[in-house]
Amino acid sequence: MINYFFLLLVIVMLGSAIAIIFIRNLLAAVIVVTVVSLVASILFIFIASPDVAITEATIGAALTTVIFVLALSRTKKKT
Amino acid sequence: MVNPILLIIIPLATAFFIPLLAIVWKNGSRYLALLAALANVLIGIKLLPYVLEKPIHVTIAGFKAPIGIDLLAGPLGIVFSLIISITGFLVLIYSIGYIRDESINKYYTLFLLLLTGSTGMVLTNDIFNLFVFFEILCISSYILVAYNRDEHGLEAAIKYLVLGSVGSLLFLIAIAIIYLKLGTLNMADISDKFDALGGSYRMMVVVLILSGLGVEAAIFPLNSWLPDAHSSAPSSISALLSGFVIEVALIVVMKLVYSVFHAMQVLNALAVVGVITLLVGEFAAFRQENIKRVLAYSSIGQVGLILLALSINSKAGISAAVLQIINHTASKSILFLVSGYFILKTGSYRYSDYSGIAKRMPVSSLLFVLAALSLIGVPPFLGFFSKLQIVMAAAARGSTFYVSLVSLVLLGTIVEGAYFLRIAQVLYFGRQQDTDSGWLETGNAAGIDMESVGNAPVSAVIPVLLLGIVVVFGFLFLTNLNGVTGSIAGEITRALSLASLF
Amino acid sequence: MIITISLILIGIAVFLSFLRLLIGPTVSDRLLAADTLTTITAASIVLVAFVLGRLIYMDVAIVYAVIGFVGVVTVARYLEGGI
Amino acid sequence: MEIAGQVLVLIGAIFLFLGSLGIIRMPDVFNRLQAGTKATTLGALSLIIGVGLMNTAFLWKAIVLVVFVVLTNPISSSTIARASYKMKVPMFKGTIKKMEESFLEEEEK
Amino acid sequence: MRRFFSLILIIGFGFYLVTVIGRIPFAATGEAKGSVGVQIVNDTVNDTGAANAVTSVVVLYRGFDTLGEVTVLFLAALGMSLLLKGTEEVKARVFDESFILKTGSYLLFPFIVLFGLYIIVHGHLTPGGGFPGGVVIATAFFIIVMTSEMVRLRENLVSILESLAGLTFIALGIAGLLGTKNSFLANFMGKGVFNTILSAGIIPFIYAAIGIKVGSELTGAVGSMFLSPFGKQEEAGE
Amino acid sequence: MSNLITIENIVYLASFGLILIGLFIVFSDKNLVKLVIGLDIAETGVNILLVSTGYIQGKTAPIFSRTGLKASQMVDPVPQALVLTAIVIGFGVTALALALVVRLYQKTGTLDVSEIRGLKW
Amino acid sequence: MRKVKGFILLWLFTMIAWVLGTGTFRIDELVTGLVLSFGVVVLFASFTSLYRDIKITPKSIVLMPVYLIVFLWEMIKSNIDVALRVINPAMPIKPGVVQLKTRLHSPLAKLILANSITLTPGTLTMDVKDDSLFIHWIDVEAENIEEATRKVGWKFERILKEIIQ
Amino acid sequence: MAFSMLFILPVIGIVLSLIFVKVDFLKNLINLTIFGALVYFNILLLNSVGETFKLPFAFLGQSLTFRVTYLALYFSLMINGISFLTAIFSWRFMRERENSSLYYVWWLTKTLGMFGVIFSGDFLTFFLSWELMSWGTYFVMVQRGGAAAKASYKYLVYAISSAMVLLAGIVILYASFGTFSFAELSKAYSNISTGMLILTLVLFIGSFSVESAVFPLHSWLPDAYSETFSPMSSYLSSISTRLGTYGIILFLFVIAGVSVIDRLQIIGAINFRYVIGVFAVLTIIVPTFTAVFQDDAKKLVMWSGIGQGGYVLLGIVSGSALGIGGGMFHMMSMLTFESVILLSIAAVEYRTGTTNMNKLGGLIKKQPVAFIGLLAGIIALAGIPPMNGFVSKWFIYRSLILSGYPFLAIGAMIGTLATILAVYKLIHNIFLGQLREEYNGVKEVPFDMQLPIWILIIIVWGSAVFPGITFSLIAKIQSSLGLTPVPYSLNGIATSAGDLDMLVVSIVFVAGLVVAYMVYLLGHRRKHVIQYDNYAAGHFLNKDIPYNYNAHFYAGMEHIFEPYRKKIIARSEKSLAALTGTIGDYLRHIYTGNVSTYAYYIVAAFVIGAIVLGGVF
Repeated sequence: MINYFFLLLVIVMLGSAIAIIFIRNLLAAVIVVTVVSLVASILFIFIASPDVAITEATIGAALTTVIFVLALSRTKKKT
Repeated sequence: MVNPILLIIIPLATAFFIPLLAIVWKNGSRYLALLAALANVLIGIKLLPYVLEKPIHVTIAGFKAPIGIDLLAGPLGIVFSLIISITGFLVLIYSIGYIRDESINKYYTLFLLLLTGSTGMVLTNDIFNLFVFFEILCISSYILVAYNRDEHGLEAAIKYLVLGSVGSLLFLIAIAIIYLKLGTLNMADISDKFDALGGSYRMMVVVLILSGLGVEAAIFPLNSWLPDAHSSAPSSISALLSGFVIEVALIVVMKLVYSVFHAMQVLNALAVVGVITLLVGEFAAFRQENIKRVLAYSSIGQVGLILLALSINSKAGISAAVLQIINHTASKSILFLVSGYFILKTGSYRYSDYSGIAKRMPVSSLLFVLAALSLIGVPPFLGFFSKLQIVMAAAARGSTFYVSLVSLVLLGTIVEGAYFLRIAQVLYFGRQQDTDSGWLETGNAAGIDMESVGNAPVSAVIPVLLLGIVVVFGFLFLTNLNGVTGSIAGEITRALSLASLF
Repeated sequence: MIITISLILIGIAVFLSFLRLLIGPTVSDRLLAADTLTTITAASIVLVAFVLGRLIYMDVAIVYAVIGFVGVVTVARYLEGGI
Repeated sequence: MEIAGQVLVLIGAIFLFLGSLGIIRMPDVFNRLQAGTKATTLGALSLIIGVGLMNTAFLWKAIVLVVFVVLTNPISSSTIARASYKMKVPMFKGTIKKMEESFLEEEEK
Repeated sequence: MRRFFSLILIIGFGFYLVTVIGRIPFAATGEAKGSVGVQIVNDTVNDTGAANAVTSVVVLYRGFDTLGEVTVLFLAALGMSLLLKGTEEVKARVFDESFILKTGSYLLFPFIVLFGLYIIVHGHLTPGGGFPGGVVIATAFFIIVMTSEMVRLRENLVSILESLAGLTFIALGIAGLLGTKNSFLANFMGKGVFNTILSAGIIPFIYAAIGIKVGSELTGAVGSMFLSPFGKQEEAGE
Repeated sequence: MSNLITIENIVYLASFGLILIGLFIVFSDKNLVKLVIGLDIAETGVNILLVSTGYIQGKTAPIFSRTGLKASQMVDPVPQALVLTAIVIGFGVTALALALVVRLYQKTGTLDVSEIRGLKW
Repeated sequence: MRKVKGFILLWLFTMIAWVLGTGTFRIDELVTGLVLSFGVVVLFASFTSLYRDIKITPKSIVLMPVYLIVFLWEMIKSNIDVALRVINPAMPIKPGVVQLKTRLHSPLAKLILANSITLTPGTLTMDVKDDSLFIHWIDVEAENIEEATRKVGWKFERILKEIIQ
Repeated sequence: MAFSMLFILPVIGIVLSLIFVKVDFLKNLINLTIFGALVYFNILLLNSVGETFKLPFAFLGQSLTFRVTYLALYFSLMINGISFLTAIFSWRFMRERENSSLYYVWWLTKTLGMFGVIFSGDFLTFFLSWELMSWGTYFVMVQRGGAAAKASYKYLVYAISSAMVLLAGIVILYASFGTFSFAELSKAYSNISTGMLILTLVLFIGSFSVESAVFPLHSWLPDAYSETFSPMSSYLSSISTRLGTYGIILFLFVIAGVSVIDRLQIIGAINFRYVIGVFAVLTIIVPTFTAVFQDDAKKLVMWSGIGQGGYVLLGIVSGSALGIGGGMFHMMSMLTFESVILLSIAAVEYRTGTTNMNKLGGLIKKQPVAFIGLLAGIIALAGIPPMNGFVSKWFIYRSLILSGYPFLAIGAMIGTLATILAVYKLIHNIFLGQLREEYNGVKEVPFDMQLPIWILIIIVWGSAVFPGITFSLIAKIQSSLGLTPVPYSLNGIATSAGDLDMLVVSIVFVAGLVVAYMVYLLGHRRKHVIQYDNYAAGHFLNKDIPYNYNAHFYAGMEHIFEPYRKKIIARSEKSLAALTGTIGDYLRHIYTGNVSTYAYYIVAAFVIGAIVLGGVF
C-alpha cells in the first residue's frame, strides 16, 4: 500500500519536473523546483535515510529557493 | 618521514586562515600563500625519494582501507603534487605584481584551494573523495575564471560551471553504479573486484567516468569550455588551468582506466579521440587572433597529444606522456604568464598588435618564443624529447593504426609550428598580413604606443625565467626525469590491489 | 485500516494540490499550492514515521514545517517586491 | 487512547483532503487561501496529535510540531494574501471592497 | 528543433540508464554486496560510540570528504562575495514591511535557532547534524533579514566565524594526527555513555564546528546575494 | 502490474526521470536560470540514485536511537553520507551559478543563452 | 524589570520547547538545553521585546487555556464551515475585503489576534497596520468597521487583552 | 681531436660572439679565425676517415654517434671552404648593418648543425642536427627582419613539415628495426618488404626534397635566400640546399642502396630512380624558366640555382658511376659558381645599394672585378667550357644518355637553354648597357672583398681544367659507398665510352676565344662614344630617358610564356594555407558559444561512447 503512496509522490515529483519545461514564468518554475525537492526529501524518508531527507529539505528546498528567488529579484528588468 | 596528508592540509588550513589574517594585515595573504606553496614544494621534495622506492599509504581517521578514506602517495601522487606546488609557487610570485585589486585575499584563498583540490585529486585513493576534490578544483577554477568580473570572464565561468556540473553528474552516476554493484569506494578494492562485473556495467562505469572527468580533462567533445575559460581568466590563472589542472584530471582519468578499471579496451578509442582533440585544437588555434585563445586552443592540442600518449598502453607511452605534461606545464605557464604582461602593457588581446614588442620586453619575448618552440617540439628543448618519445612509443606498437595516428600528430605539429611562429615573428619582426599587396609592416593598427611599453616587473620575470630553465635545460636531466616518469608509468599500468597496500 | 484510508485521502489531497500547482494561473496560486503541499507532506511524514515506527523521523517533519515557512515567506516577499 | 488517535488521524486526513479540494474548487487566490489554510492546518493538527496519541513516544514532538504549524501557517497565508493583493492578482468577480483606508502605500497615492 | 534533438539524446541516455542501472535490484542482493557498509554498520557503535551511523560515517569514516565539502561551501560563499560585491551600495531597496510577517518572524526566530542547535548537538543521536543545523540557523537569519529592515550583515564577523570554525575542524584533525593513532581526524577522545549528548568523542565537536561553519558560510553567501544591486548596471567608463 | 510497483522500480523511475528531465531542461531551455534549475533537478535525481544504492528493502535507518535495534536491520549508511556531501556540493555549485548569472545580468542585461555568446569559436 | 521579564519568559518558552523536542528529562539533555537556550536568548536579546507584554497574573494564567479552547472551537467551526462551502456544488461565497479596528497595542497580541482570525470562520487577515486589520472575508456579513470588528475579532480580543497588555 | 674541434670551435665562436656582441672588430676577427681554423682542422680530418665518435651521454638508451666518411668530408670541405671565403667577404660587408648583431651566432649555429648532419652516424643524431641546421638557416634568413621575415616564415613552415615527415620516417624505421644506426639500418634494408621500402622512400626523399628544393617543394627558396644579407644569400644558396641532397644521397646509397631501390620497377623499365629523375628535370626546367623573368639579380640567381640543384639530383639518380660522379662534381662547381656570382652581385650591392636589375646597368667599367667574377660564374652556370660547370654537366648528360634516359637528358638541355637566357640577362642588366647617372661615383670594392671573388674565380676555372683533383675525392666516396668509382685522371676521364680531357678542351676553347678576339680587333669595328651621344629607336638619349632594355628584358618570351606561368605552386601554397584556415574555421565552429549545445555534447559523447564501446566490453 505504502508503495502506491510512494508512487503517487514520485508521479507528483516527475510531473512537477516536467511542468518546469513548459513554465515560462521563472518564479513559478522556482516554486515548482521547491516542490520537487520537498517530495524528493519524502522519498528519502521512504528509503530509510532521514539524514539525507533533512539535508535535502533544508538545503535543497529552503536554501535553494531563497537563493533562486534572490537571484530572480536581481535579474528582473529595472522597474 | 613527513605525512603526505600535509600536502593537502597545509594549503587548506592556510586558505581558511587567510580571512583571519586579512583583518590584521591586509596584504599578508600573498606572502602566506607563498609560504604555504613553498612548504608543499619542500614536503614534496622530501617525500620523493621515499616514494620512488615504495608508495606511502596513509589512512585517515585510523580506519583501514576499504572502510575509511585513504591516500596513496605513489610516484604519481608526489610528482604531480610537486608539479602543482612548484607551478603554484611560481605563479604566486607572478601574482604579486599581477594581481592588484581590492580582493586579493580572496584571490589567494581561491588559489590555495585550487592547489588543494588538484593535490587531493592526485593523492586520493578513494573514488568519492576524488569527486570531492574534483569539485573543489572545479569550483575554485570557476570562480577564478570570473575573477576579473568582466563580461567575458563571467560568461566563460558560467559555461565552465554548467559543463563541469554535467560532468560531475555523470561522475556521480558512475559512483552510484560502483557502489551499487561492488559496495566499496576504495580504488584498490574496486580494482580487485571490478573484473568480476558484467560487461555492460563495466562499460557504463568507464564511459561515464571518461565523459564525466573528461570534461575537466578537456577531451575533445567535452572541452568546449576550455577556450573560453582559459582565455578569459586572469593570465596567472590561465597558466594554472592550462598548466596543471587539465593534466591532473587527465592523468587521474587514465589512472582510473588503467589501474582501477583495467579497461584496456577503450584505449584505442581514446587514442583516436586524442588525435581528434589534437587536430581540432591545432587547427582551431590556427585561425585565432586573440593570443590567449591561441594558447587555449593549443592547450587542447597538447591535451590531445598527452591523451594519445597515455592511450598507447605501454609504459614508454605513459612515461613520455608524463614528460610531455611536465613540458606542457612549464611551457604553457610561461606562455600565459608572458602574454598576461603583453596584454597588460598594450591593452590589446590581438597578437598582431604586439608588433615588435620584443625590443621593449626582451626577456619575456625570448622566453615566450622558447616556450613556444618547446611546445612545437624543437630540439633541444624538453618538448622535443617528450614528443619524440611519444611518437616512438606509438610507433613501437607496430600497428598501422598507431602509425597513422602518429602521422596525424605530426600534421598537427606542423600547424602548431605555423601559428606559434607567426606569433613569434610578430613579436620580433612586426606584423605580417597576408593580403594581395603582400608584405605589410603596419605595426600599430590599434594605435598602441610601443615606446611607452615598459618591461615587465621582476616579480613576473623571475617565475618565467625559472620555468624557462626547466624548458631549456630540462634535457640535461632527461635520464633522471625518465627514471621518475618511468616509475609513474609503472604505477599507472600496475593494477591496484588492496592487499598490496598493507 | 485507518492508516490506509488516511494515506489514500492524503494521496488525493497531494494530487489535488499538485494539480493546482500545475494549472495555477498566477504565481500566487502555485505558491499557495506549494504551501499546502508542504503542510500535507509534513503531516504525512508524521504518519509515515508512525507506520515505520521510528520517532527520529519526526525531526524531519519539524524541519519541514520550518522549511515550508521559509520558502513561502521568501517567495511572497519577492512577490511583494520586498527583497 | 488508541481509538481516539485513530479517529483524529482520520479526521485529519479528511480535512487535508477537503482543504486541497477547496484549493482546486475555489475561484480566486484569496478564497483558495481561505480553504487551504484552515483545512490543512486543522487537518495537520488533528492528524499529528492523533499519531501522538496512538504512540505516546511521538506525543512530545507532535506537540512541538503542531504549535509550529499553527503558528506558521496563518502567517504564511497572510503573507501570500498580502502579496497577491499587492500585485493585483485578479479577484473573484463581485468581491466587495470596503475599507476606509488602504494598507498599501501605492494605493494611497 | 533543439527540443527534438534534445529529446532524442535524452531517450538515448535514458536507454542506457534504464537498461544498465535499472536492471540492478537493490532489495534482493542484500548482505553480499554492501561489504563496506555492512562492516561499518556492525562496527560503528564500538568504533565511534555514535548512535547515528550516518554521522559516524560523515564525521569519522569519511571525515575527509566532509572537510572537502565544507571547503566547497566555503568556496561558494567566497566566490559569491567576490562576484557580487557591488560596485555601489544597494540604493533603493524596495522595502515594505509586513507587520504580520515581521512580528511572526521575530516570534519564531529564537525557536528556529534553538531547533537548529538541537539538530547540531544531536547530530550523533538523531538525524541531522552540522549541515542541516547550520542551514536552519542561517535560515532563521534570512527570515529576519527578509522581513525587516533592521539587519545589516556583518561580513567581517561572518568570515571570522567561518575561518575559526574551519581551523577548528582542521585542528581537531591534526590533533588526531599527533595523537596515538597517528592518523588525521582520528578520534582521540573517550567515547562516553552511549546515546547521550557528550558521547562519541570528537563527533559533536566537529559537528559543532561544521554547523557554525556552514551557518556562517551560508549566511555570507546569501548575504552577499542580498547586498548585490538590482538589475542591469550601467557602468560608466566601459 | 502490481509486481512492477516495487520500491526499486519507483526509486529508479524517480531518479532517472529527474536526471533526464533536468538534462532536457539544460539542453533545450534558453533561459540561464532555467538552465541552473535543470542542473539542480538532475542533481536531485542523482542523489536519489545514490541514496538508493544503500537501501535494502524492509530495513530501517541506521540510527541506534533506541535499544533493540540491531545492525542487521539497518540499511547501509555510507551512501547517505555520500549524498550529504553531494547535496551540499550541489548547493554550492547552484549558488555560485546563480551568483554568476546575476553578475552577468548586471553586465549584459540578458539571461538568454543564445544571446550570451560573446565568446565563441 | 520588563526586560528581565521578557528575557525570562523567552528562556522559559525555549526551555519548554527544548524539553518537548527532546522528549526526555535526562540530565544531560536538560543541561544542554538550559545552556543553549540561555545562549540563544542572550545572543538575540532584542527578540525578547515581544514577550515583555505578556501579563503574569493569576487571571491571565487562567485565561490562557481558555483562549486556547475558544480558539480551537472556533477553528473547528471554521473548518466545518469551509468544508461545507467546498463540498457544496453551488459554492455559496460572497467574498470581500473589509477593515476592522482593534484596541490592542502589543505587537504580540495583534499577531495572535491576526492569526486567530485567519484560522477562524471564513476570514483571512491580509495585513495589520497600526490598529487596523484588513480581512478577506469569504462571506461578507458586515461591511462597516464596527460591525465587522464585533463579528470577527471581538471574541478573541476580549480574552487577549487580559492576557497581553 | 680534429674532429671534436669541428664542433667545439663553433660553440666557442657562438659564445664569444654573444659576449662581444657590441664589438664589431673583435667579433669579426674571432669568427674569421674560427672559420679559418675550421678549414685547417677539416683538412687534418682527412687522415681519420672511418673513425667513429660517441657523445658521452645517451638518450633513450641510444648513444649519439658520429662517423667520419669521405662523403662527409667532401661536404665539410665545401662548407668550410665557402664559409671561410664568405667570412672574409662579410668582414667589411656586414659593417654597421641593422639587425645584424647576431649574424655570426646564427651562422655558426647553422654550421654546427650542418656538421652534425653530415658526420652523424645514426638517425637520432641526424635528426637533432637536422633540426639545429634548419633553425640555424631560419635564423640566418630571418634576422634581417622585414620582408625576410615573411619569406623565412614560408621556409619555416616547409622546414617543419619536412622535419615532421623525416621524423615519421625515422620513427617508422625505428619501430620496424629497433635501431637508429645507419650501419645496422643498411643491413636491415637488404631484405625489406616492398611496402615498407616505398613508404620510407617516399617519406625520406620527400622530406629531403624540401631542403634541396626539388620541383614542387622549391617555392620557399628564392625569397627566403635572397631577402637576407647578401653574403649569406651566397652562402645559403651555394651550400645550404646541398644538405638536402646529402640526405638523399645518404638515404639512397648509404641506407637503402641502389640495388635495393632498383627492385622497385614501376612500369617496365621505369624504376624509382627514374621517377626522381623526372622530378629533377622538372626542377631544372620550371625554375630556370622562372628565373628568366626575374627583375632582382639575387632572385634570378636563386631561381636558376634551384635548377642547378636539379642537375645534381639528376646526376645522382642516374645511378652510373659517371652520373654520380658528375652530380657530386656539380655540387662542388655549383658551390663555387653560385658563390662567385652572388658575391659579385653583393659587391655591386655594397656600392650601389640595390640588386634590382631594372635600376642597374653599365657597371662594367666601375666594378670590373665584380664583372669578371660574374662572368666566370655565369659561364660555369651555363655549362660552357672552360669552367667547372661544363665538366659536371658533361658528365651528367653523358651518363644519362649512356644509362638510357634520353628524355631526361633532353629535358636537362632545355633547362640549359633557359639558363643561358637568364644569365645573359643578369650580366647585361647589371654590367652592360648604359650607366645610370647616380652610379657615376661607384668604385670597385676594396681588396678584402675582392679576395674571395678572385679565389673563387680561380677555383671555378682551375677545377674545370684539373677536375681530377675533385674526382679523386669523389672516387673515394663512390668506392666507400660500394659504387663503381669514376675512372678519372688529373684533367678528365678516360673510359671506354669516350673520354674528356679538360686541358685540351680548355686550350682549344681559349684558343678559339683568342682567335675570335683577334678577329674582333682586326675588324676595327668598335668606336668609343660618350654615353648620351647615342640614340635608340628614334629617340635621343638623355639622363631622363636612358637607353634601357632592363625591364621586360625578354618581353617577347614573356608574351609567349605568360599563359603557362600560372604560378601553380604559389597558388597551391596559398590554397593549402587557406584550406588549413578553412578546416580550422569549420572545426572551431563546433564551439558555438551556446552553453546548452556544449552540455549536449557531453551527454552525446557519453551516448556515442557507450554505443561504440558497448561491443568491446
